[in-house]
Amino acid sequence: MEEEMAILEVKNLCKSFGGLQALKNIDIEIQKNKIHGLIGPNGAGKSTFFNVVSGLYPPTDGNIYFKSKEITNLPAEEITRMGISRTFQAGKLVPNLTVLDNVMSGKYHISPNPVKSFFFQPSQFKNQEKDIKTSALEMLKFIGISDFAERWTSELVWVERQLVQIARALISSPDLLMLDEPTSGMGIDESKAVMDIIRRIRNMGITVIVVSHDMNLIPEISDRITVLDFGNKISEGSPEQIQKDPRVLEAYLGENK
Amino acid sequence: MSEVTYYFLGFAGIYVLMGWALYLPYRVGQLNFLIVACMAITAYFGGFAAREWGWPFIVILIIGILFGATIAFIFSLAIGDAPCFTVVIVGLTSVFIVKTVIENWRTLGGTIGFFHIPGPNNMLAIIYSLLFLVGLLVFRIDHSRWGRAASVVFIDRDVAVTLGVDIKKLGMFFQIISCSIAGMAGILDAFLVKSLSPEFFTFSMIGYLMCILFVGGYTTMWGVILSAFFLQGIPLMFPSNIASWRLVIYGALLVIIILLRPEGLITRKMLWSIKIKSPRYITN
Amino acid sequence: MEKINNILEICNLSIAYGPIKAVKEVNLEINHGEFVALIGANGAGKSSLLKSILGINKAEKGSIFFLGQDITRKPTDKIVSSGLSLIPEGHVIFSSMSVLENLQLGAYQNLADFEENLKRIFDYFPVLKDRSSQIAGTLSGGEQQMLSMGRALMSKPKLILVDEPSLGLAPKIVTDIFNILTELNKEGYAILLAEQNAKKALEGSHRCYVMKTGEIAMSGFSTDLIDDPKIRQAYLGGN
Amino acid sequence: MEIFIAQLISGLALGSIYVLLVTGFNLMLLVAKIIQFAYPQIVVVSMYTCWWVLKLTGNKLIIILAGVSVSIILSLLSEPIFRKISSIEGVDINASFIASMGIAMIMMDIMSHSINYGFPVAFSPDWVGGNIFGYGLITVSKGQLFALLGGIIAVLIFFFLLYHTNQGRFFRAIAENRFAACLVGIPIIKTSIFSYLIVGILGGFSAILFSMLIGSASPWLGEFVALKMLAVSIVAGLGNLQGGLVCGLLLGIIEAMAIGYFSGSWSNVIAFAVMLIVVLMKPGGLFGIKI
Amino acid sequence: FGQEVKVSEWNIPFLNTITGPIASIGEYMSWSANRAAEEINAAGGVRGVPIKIEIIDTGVDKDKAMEEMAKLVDSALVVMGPVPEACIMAAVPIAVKAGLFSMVSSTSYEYAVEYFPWTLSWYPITEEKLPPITAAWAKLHPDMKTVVQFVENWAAWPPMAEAHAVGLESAGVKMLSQVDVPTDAIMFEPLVLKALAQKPDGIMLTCNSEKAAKIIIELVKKGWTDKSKILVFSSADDTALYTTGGDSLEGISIYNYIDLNLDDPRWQAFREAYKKDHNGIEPASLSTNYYDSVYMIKEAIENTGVTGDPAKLAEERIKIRDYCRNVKGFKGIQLTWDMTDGVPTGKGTFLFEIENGEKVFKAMAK
Ligand SMILES: Nc1ncnc2c1ncn2[C@@H]1O[C@H](COP(=O)(O)OP(=O)(O)OP(=O)(O)O)[C@@H](O)[C@H]1O
Ligand SMILES: Nc1ncnc2c1ncn2[C@@H]1O[C@H](COP(=O)(O)OP(=O)(O)OP(=O)(O)O)[C@@H](O)[C@H]1O
Ligand SMILES: [Mg+2]
Ligand SMILES: [Mg+2]
Repeated sequence: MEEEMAILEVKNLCKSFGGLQALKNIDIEIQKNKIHGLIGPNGAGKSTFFNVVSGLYPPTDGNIYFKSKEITNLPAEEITRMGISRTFQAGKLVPNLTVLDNVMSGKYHISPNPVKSFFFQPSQFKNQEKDIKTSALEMLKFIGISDFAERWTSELVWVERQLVQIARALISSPDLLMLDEPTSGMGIDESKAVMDIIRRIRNMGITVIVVSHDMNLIPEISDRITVLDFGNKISEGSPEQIQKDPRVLEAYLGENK
Repeated sequence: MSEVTYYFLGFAGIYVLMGWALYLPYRVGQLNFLIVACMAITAYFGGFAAREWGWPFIVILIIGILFGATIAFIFSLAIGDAPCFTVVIVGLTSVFIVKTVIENWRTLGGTIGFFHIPGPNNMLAIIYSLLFLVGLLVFRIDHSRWGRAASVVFIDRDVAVTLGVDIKKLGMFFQIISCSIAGMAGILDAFLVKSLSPEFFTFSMIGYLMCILFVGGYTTMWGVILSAFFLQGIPLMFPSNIASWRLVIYGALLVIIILLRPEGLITRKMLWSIKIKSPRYITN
Repeated sequence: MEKINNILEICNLSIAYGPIKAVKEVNLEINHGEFVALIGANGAGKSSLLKSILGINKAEKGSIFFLGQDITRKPTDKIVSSGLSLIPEGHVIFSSMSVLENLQLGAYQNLADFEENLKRIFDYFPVLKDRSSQIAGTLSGGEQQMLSMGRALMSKPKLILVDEPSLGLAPKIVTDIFNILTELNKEGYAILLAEQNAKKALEGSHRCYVMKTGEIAMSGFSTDLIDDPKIRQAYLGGN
Repeated sequence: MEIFIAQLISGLALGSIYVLLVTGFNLMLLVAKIIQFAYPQIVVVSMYTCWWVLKLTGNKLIIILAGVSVSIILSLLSEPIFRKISSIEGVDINASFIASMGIAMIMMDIMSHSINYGFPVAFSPDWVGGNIFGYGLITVSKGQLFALLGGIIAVLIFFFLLYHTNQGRFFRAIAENRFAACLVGIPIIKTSIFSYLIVGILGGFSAILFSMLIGSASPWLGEFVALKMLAVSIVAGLGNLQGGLVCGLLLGIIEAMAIGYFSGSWSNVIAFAVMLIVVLMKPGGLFGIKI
Repeated sequence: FGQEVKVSEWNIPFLNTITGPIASIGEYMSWSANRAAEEINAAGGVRGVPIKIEIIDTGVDKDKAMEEMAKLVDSALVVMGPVPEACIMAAVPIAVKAGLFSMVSSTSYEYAVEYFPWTLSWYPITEEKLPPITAAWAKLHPDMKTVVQFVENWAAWPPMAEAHAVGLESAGVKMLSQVDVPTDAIMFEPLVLKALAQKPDGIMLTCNSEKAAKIIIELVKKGWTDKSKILVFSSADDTALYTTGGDSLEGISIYNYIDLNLDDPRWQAFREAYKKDHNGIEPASLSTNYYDSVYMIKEAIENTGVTGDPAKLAEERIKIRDYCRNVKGFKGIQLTWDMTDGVPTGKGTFLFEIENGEKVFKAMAK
């Protein structure tokens, strides 16, 4: 039964902006060590779902449990510390830092406090920094962009930025990784590479939730898919089930019967 | 060493400290002018404690630093994560309030000022050893998780939060460290000058500190050093009829730098290109 | 007499960002009423090319003619008012203004039949009508993309440059967007579409240019290219 | 009661100075996303111009024209500097603060160096004008009335211009997103020069109203009011025109009352302390940021 | 004094403020120091060698003043200035440490006394100097029973205000509650209202010149008619008072240390030259101080046999110091006075009323 354990449980989640209900009574269970696809038309509430789970927006109603602990209304940094990492749809990197430093910045909560270490453990500090650097380099290698390490992020193109974002989210060794459209703007080859990366992340024991509009990607890598439409969960199941679901076909793929 | 060099180095050192005090919170995008208020408060405290109570320098110095930290802590509870211009106005108004309080406080000399502060005779050694220590600390902060997190906060707060950065706490840390440095600088200033007047801590000092930070470059800690010495030296380098236009020169420098090198004279990319000689453009 | 057919002609255009040569000696032409696609991998230089047509990036070398006039060095507003419009990649919108205000601004060069245009846009993108008083920055990614398109269409351009409209859109909407583009083309607008989604682009367009590291690697009728094995291999994911 | 009413009137007059300045300052934020810290200095320089032209000729029309045109020229001169700061990606608002601080330093130092030996300049009494209403200590002068009306009218006009006309929408569009503004075909440079021109006109008229209200100008007048202008704008909410009107007048009244019923040397502290508390409790300003 | 002069020129550094907010004051101080030097040189110099005033700008910037003073400690025989109070506080200790005498002859007693004997006060002790003159004013107006004083909180003005009050009270005038003038005030109506609410018979103005003028204008607007019952204190008797106040000043009382109409050719020549170089503006109250300073230094050099020999620098600095601190019968451009341990005695204060734009002498206090 180990397999079936849910790492993230969302119960009756609601989020409204003024009069607009972006999420309506959503229940989702994310199984541990699986890749969970999240799809839906534009404005369905996928990014909002991420924002609420990661603590950027407080939910209007409902509860969120992560590793059986309630995280509803916790501050975002606290949630991150508990092991949820995410990327952004149009995530910003720091332009005047190198790629390496950008990735290193993802390892915030497990690095030493510089002032404390300055006064009390001056000798250790250098080593700790070195460790962070090593793991950042490993992460870049894992993603397959290790030769970017010393480039300035302002020089990167869109696709490369997406990859750096993933590396930055991954370096804090999260238990749950939420990717918001990781392959948007990518060509076929790049998408395939990202697909491969996501699989390898899963194999490391990290649960992944992916939002994407790329219908080549989602069904192929997801173990399970949830479909949102106008803030409602309209379908959930294995990729095969989803691809046959008429509601999904109509609302999302635009194929009429 | 001649007297001129002594004072030049002394002031430049104090301004480097103050420049760093301004630099640190600007890492998270806050222009913290509270440092000038802290400097004024601790300078007066230091002067008074030395002359009236005869406290030893080292005790005064430590209390001064703690003083700065305490003031910053109280304020940062409210403005730890405030936007830039809120912090600006909090700083400006505090400078003004502190100045007025001193002006009306007869025990501190009021508007006349405070004279004859006793203290160590060679301040230079003290200033520069503290400068070295603070420099190390700032360097370490820069090259730590805080420095990197600050860069992220500067660009996008939402991203920073999801990296696990507690923005308010980070801002508070920076403000506290910055005001502690300013508190230290205030004490050093009082003992270097040996008298105090409310006129010493004014709006023009803020302008000067801005000049130091932005002409030197706000993305690294080194720019402050360069420009503190350079700007402090301008009036000494030029003949007096040119030097008398120094406010115009400072203003023009600010404008020119913002136009031509928005990140200041010393930028991260520049440091990097010194550090790594080999070509870094990796073409695929 | 050839020239008369051209709505846009690009001769030997080069663009550089400092040391990086983004576009090298590109030649390209679009005829009246034509739907031309520009495909190519990431960083091939498609966006740079489109931006320089509008005069946002200054061309290093070469020249651009629109309706027979040299527009290479003209300011962007003149170019837009002469009937060119760019729908840029990403979400370039006025994010603190309302949706309606965004659309009103789109009509800067063409205030004449505003109401009618607006109705047409709302027909294409019904979501925008529902959201017309929402602040644009709070729209979802896809909605912003639609707003950006709608805004560009408000100026009733003669030639529409579209940069990766499918970015971040649901498959259904992507289909819709391509339908809209085809429809616009049928109404007589010429279209230049830069797209990664080579399949869709080739299906919709008449002619196609393939860009590779800043150069035009191949060009021809879309129906021909779609069967080209090299293209299939590189851009359509094998078979 | 008489004193109270008289203080209230003088507070409103003082407040109208802040209102006029804050409106110009907010306008720069709204049309260009620029913190124009040197704006008060521009106003003071055009006050100097009015004074100089007043000495040369007594013609009111010429004086007004001269004052307004110098303010326009200065405003336009600063445009290329700020244009350089704003790239297609957007404006670096902090950079604009720093650059304008530099400009303010330059203008102030030149005034104290070179103009009239650095002495304050005073306007002749017939320019300043006398009281138009008087009952005991309650008096209203021409300058007071005009300045207050000027401030309110300026806020109304610019609010209407920015939020209810196409032109205003174009201004805001440029401030908001230059790239998008470019794409929809707004002539960026022309429009933004036009917006600086409008700010210049307001600056010029403010200068004339101040010359009637204050009756003199000094090199450091700009610095005295710059801080309060910034504070009012932040307390009200950056870019909030109506908020600026309310807070500007309130600040004037608080100051006058603090002087009248407490102490002049503490009046600034009281005014600043009130603002400090407001800012600490509501960092976004009382009426909300509008940029 | 058989020893010969060892320099080809007496170089007297003058730390002055010719930039920044009080640059206008610095300008005329430089002017009068230079005028004195020109006169002396035209008459053959000091001990046969010309004197040169080296103007050094400090602004109101303490760092600058300290650095400039530090530059002088090795070479200067005597230094004039610094001028702004903040610069005096910062820079004079350096001179004191080096044993260099500094003539801070523009500021009040409060600053000079802190550095005795290394400087001297140009004015008698505030508490002794000021009460007689305000009392004299009160005596001219026996019907004046109550006075409100406007006080700007700046440098040594608060103690001066206290001294004013002492004099007035000694003449039987009741001081109503004082009105504080903010340093950055731009509108004066609230202040004036506060004063008038107390219904005073007279007004005493202890604030800077521009502000004094604006307050007077505002008083007139509020219906004040008896102008001679407005007394402006000496530091406000500066050009800005007249440029700002204009016709509204007609009839007011003013006290200061120079008598414009003094019947003395040397003074009248000074006055004419000053007006010529300053668009017809009359010499300000402080304008004569550095003129006198230069002459006092000249006398000191001549009467103590200073040679300017660098080897004897320390010794000669002390000679100058001791001479100036106790000079007797010094002929200032306005009056002749003595110094006793750095404090002048026999220096008078004059009370005027402005009639038809001219200052008319009313009373004097010694
Ligand atoms: N801060 C906000 N204020 C108001 N409305 C919002 C806000 N954020 C999102 N919305 C609205 O909520 C709805 C859901 O948005 P969301 O960004 O979650 O969509 P999405 O599923 O991620 O779409 P896409 O695939 O296009 O990115 C949209 O209609 C959007 O306009
Ligand atoms: N502002 C810039 N500064 C420096 N280099 C740039 C800039 N913009 C683009 N480049 C470079 O120019 C090249 C072409 O970029 P461009 O954006 O035109 O490609 P693209 O084909 O549109 O790619 P994508 O599919 O990612 O949008 C890239 O190598 C990119 O790194
Ligand atoms: Mg989304
Ligand atoms: Mg592109």
